[in-house]
Amino acid sequence: MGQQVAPLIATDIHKCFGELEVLKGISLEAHKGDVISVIGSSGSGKSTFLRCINMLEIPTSGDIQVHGEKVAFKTNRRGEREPADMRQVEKMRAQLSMVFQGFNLWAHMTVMENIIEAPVHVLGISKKEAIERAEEHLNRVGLYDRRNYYPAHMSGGQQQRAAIARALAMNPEVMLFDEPTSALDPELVGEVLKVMRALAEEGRTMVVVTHEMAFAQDVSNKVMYLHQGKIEEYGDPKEVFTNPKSERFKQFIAPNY
Amino acid sequence: MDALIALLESNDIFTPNTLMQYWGGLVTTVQLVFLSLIIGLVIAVPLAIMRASDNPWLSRPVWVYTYVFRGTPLLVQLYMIYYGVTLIDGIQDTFWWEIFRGAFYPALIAFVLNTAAYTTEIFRGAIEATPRGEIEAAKAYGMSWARRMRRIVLPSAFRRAIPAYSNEVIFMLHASAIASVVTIIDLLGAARNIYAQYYAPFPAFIFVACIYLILTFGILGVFKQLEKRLLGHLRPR
Amino acid sequence: MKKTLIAVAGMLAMTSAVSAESWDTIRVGVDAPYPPFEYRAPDGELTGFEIELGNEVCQIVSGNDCEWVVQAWDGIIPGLLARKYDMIFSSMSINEERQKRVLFSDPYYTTPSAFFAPDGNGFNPDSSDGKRVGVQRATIQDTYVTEFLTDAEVVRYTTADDMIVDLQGGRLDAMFIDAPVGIEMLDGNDEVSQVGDFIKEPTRIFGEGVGAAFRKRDTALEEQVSAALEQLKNDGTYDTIMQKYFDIDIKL
Amino acid sequence: MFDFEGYGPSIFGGAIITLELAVFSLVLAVFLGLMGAWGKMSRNRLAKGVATFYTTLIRGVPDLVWMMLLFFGGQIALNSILDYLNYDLGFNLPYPQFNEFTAGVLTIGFIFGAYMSETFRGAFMAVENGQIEAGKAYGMSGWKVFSRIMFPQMMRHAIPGIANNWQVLLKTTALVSVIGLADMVRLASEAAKSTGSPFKFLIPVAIVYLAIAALSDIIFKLLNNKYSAGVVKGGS
Repeated sequence: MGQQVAPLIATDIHKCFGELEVLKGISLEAHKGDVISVIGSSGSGKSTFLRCINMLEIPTSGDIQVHGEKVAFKTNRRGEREPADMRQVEKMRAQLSMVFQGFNLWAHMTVMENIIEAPVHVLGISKKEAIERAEEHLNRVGLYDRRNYYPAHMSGGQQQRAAIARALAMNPEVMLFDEPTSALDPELVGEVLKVMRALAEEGRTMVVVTHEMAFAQDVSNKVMYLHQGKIEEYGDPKEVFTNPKSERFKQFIAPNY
Repeated sequence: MDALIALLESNDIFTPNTLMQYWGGLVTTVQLVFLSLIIGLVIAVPLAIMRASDNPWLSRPVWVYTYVFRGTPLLVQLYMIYYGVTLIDGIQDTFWWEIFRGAFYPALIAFVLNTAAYTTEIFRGAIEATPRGEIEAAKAYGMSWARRMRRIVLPSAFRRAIPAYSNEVIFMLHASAIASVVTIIDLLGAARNIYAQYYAPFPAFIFVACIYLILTFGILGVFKQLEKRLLGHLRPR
Repeated sequence: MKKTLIAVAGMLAMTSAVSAESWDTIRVGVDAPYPPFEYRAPDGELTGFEIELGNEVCQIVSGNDCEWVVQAWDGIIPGLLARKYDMIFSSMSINEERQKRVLFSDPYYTTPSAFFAPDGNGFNPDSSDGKRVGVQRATIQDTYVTEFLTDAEVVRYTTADDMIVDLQGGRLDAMFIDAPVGIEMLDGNDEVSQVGDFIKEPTRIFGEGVGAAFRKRDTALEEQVSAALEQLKNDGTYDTIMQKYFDIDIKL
Repeated sequence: MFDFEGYGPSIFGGAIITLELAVFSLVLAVFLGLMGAWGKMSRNRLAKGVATFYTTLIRGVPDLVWMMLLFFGGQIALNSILDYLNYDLGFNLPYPQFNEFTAGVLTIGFIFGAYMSETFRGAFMAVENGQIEAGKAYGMSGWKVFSRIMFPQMMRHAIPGIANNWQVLLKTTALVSVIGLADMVRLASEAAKSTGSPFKFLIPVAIVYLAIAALSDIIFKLLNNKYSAGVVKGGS
C-alpha cells in the first residue's frame, strides 16, 4: 500500500443472476499506471466483473471504491441491492471511462459529437475547450480527418479508435476496456492494439478484459486469470506466463506456445 | 387571365365562387391537420416515454389509452366528443362555449387524441429500438436518466421514427376528411356542398381527390428529404 | 337475417337485373329521419306520412309496397339518376332548378318553411348578423337562407336530425326547415319554438308544392304515379293518412 | 346501463352488418392485393403500369373521398353508358344495381386491395430465390411452385401485414355510415341523436370494435403459428 490512494479498488465482488453465481468474490486494486489484463475463457465472468466495476451490473455483494470514495448501497423494497445515490454513481462513472466490445458509439452523432458529448454535458466543460481537446485525442488515435463522419460510415477499427478517443476525452482516472478487439476483423485488430499500447506506455491506468494473449503478456504489468467466477492466477505476466501455478491456466495458454 | 375567366364562366362547376369554396376548404384542412399533428406530437413524447417505462404504473394507463384510441374508429371518437361536449352541465354559459360551439375545436380534440395515440406507439417502438449498447455507453459516461433521454435516446428515436411517422401524417391528412361529417367545410366539405349544389359528383370529387393527391405526395416528398438528411448516418455508404 | 341473405345474394350475383318497363316493385328513395313524413320506429322499420302514402301509390301501380331506399338528402337526386331507385318520394319541392334534372309528378302536398330558435335567445330573421343558422344542404331552405340571410353564418347539414341535435345542444342560434317537420321534431321540447310566420315566398325558390321525382326518361311511370295520387286524394285514403300525422291540412 | 330504449336489437343487427362488410371487403382486398402484387412484380409493362397507377392513386386520396366518388359517381358512370346503349342504340340491357352494402364492399375492397398489394409484394420478395429454384429443380410446374412453395412461405411474411390491414379496414367500415349504410355506427349515432345520450350508444359500439380487434389479434396469432411451422425463432 503506497501513500497514494489507489484510483480503483474492488473488494470481494459477488454477482448472482438468479440462482447462478457468476462472480464468487473477486478483488482488484489498480494503482496509478497499472495496466491490468483480465483473461479467461468465455463464461468465466470477466466481462461481468468489468461491468460490475462501473455499476452497469449491480454487484450482489462487495464494494467499489474510486479514488478513495466508496459507492454506497441500499436495499430496495423487493430486497434487491441498489445504489443509494444515483448521482454518486454517475460521478464515479465519469471517472472511469469504458470502451466496449461493440464500440457503442452514438449512431446519430458524428465522431466529434460523440467525443464532446459527455465532457460538455456531464463534466460541464465549455464546448470550445471540449472541441480543442477532442482534436488532440483524435490526432492521437489517427482519426482527425474522420472527425465529421458518422459511425456507420467507418470501419470497425476506426469506430473502436473513435470510441477510445471518446473515453480519453473524459480524462479518466481509470480506463476500462471490455474485449475491445473481439468484434473486429483480424486485419483491424492491430490498429486498435497499437493505440492501446501507446496509452499504456504513457502511464494510463487501464483494466483490460481481453483475449489477446500477446497484449496481456507484453503490455500489462498485472494479469488476472478468471475461471468460473474465481481468480485462478494473479500476478506479474512475466512470472505468471513462464511459471504458472494453476493447471488450468497452463492449459489455457498452451495453444499460444 | 381573361381566357381563364372566360373558361370559368362558361362552365357550371368551376366558377370563381366554387374555387373560393375549395380554397377555404383547403385552408381549413391544412389548419386542422397541422394543429392536430403538432399538438399530438407534443403530447405523444412524454406518453411514449411513460409507455416504454418498466414501471407498470406508468406504462399501463398509457397502454389503455393507445389501445382504445387505436382500436376504435376515429368517426366514433369524433361523434362522442362533438355530441358529448354539449352534455357538460352548463357549458353553454361559460366562455368555453365560444370555443366548442363551432365544430372546429371538437374535431381538433378528437384528431389530437387519435394522432397522439398512434404517435405514442410509433415513438415507443423507436425508443425501445435504441441499441442497448448506446444506452450503456451513456450510462458508463456518467449520464443521468434525464440526460440520457434528452441527448441519446430521444434524438436517435426521433430519427428512427421518421418513416413510420410520415405514414401517420398521411393517415391524418386522409382521416381529416371526416371533419366534413360534423358540418366543417374542409376540402371534402367544400366538395360535398358543391356536389349537392350541382348534382355533379365527378367534377366535385375528382377535383378534390386531385388536391389530396398533391398534398399527399408533397408531404411524402418533404419526408423523403428529411429522411435523407437525418437518417443518412444509419446507412452504410 | 333476411337483410343478410339479400346482401349475400347481392354479393354473389353482384347484379340484379331490372328491366326498364315492368314494375313489380318500385324502389323509392327517401331521406330519413324526417318526421312526420318519414322516420324509423325504434324497431328499425320506416314509417311516416310519405311512407304510408307512398306504399298506397306503389300498391296501385305495381301491386306491392314500395321498396324503400334510405338516402341522405344531398345524394338523393344523384341516387335517382344513378338508378339506386326509380322514384323520389321524400318531400321534394318542385322548383325550376330541380326540373332541369328530374321529372316531377303532380304535387301531392305543400307545406311552408319556418325558423325555429331556442326560447329567449332573441333570434330574429331580419337581423341575423353573425348568427349561426342551420339548414339542410341543398334544400330550398338552403337556397333561401343563402340568398336572404347574407350576414348569417349558414351551417349546412346532411340530415335534419343532426341539425336538431345541434339546435338543442346550443350550437345553432336557429334553424330554417319545413314547418311540419320542425314542429314534429321539436314536439315535447318546450325550449325551442317557431320564430316568425310561415314562409312560402318567393315561389321561384319554394316552388309549387311537393312532388314525386323521376328520371326524365321515365314518363310512363310518372303518369301512373300522378294518376294513383289523384285516385287516393279522391277516395279518402289520403285524408285518413294525413289526419294520422297532421293537425293542419296540407293536401294540394 | 343496459337499457337501450328499444334500439338494442337494431344496433346488434348493425354490428352484424359491420362484420359482414369487413369480411367481404377483406376477401376482395386480398384478391385485388394478390393481383396488384403480381402486376407490380410482373415484367409486363402494362400490368406493372396499371398496378402502380392503382396503388398510387388509392394511397394518395382519403378513403371517404373514394367512397363518395365511387358511391355517387360509379353507378352514374355505368348507367350513362347503359342509357346510351339502351335508349339511343336500341339495346335492352339490364342495369346492374349496387345496393349500399355491395357498394360499400366494392369501395372498401378496392381501397384496401391497394394496401394489400404492397403487403403481398413485400412478402413475395421475402421468399428466397433458392426455394423457388429448388422447386423448379425437382421438376415442379410454375403453378406447383407457386401453390406448394411460394404461397405457403409468402403467407408467413404476409400475415402481419394482413393483420394490420384488417385492423385498419375494420375501422374504415365506420365511414360507410356516412354514405348511408345502416351499419353499427349509423344506427348507434341515430339512436344517440334521437335520445340525446351519445355515450350510452357510442361506448358500446366502441367496445364492440375493441372486442373484434382483440379477437382478430388472437386469430391472426394462431394463423401465424400455423404458417410459421418449421421456422426457427431467433433469440432477441
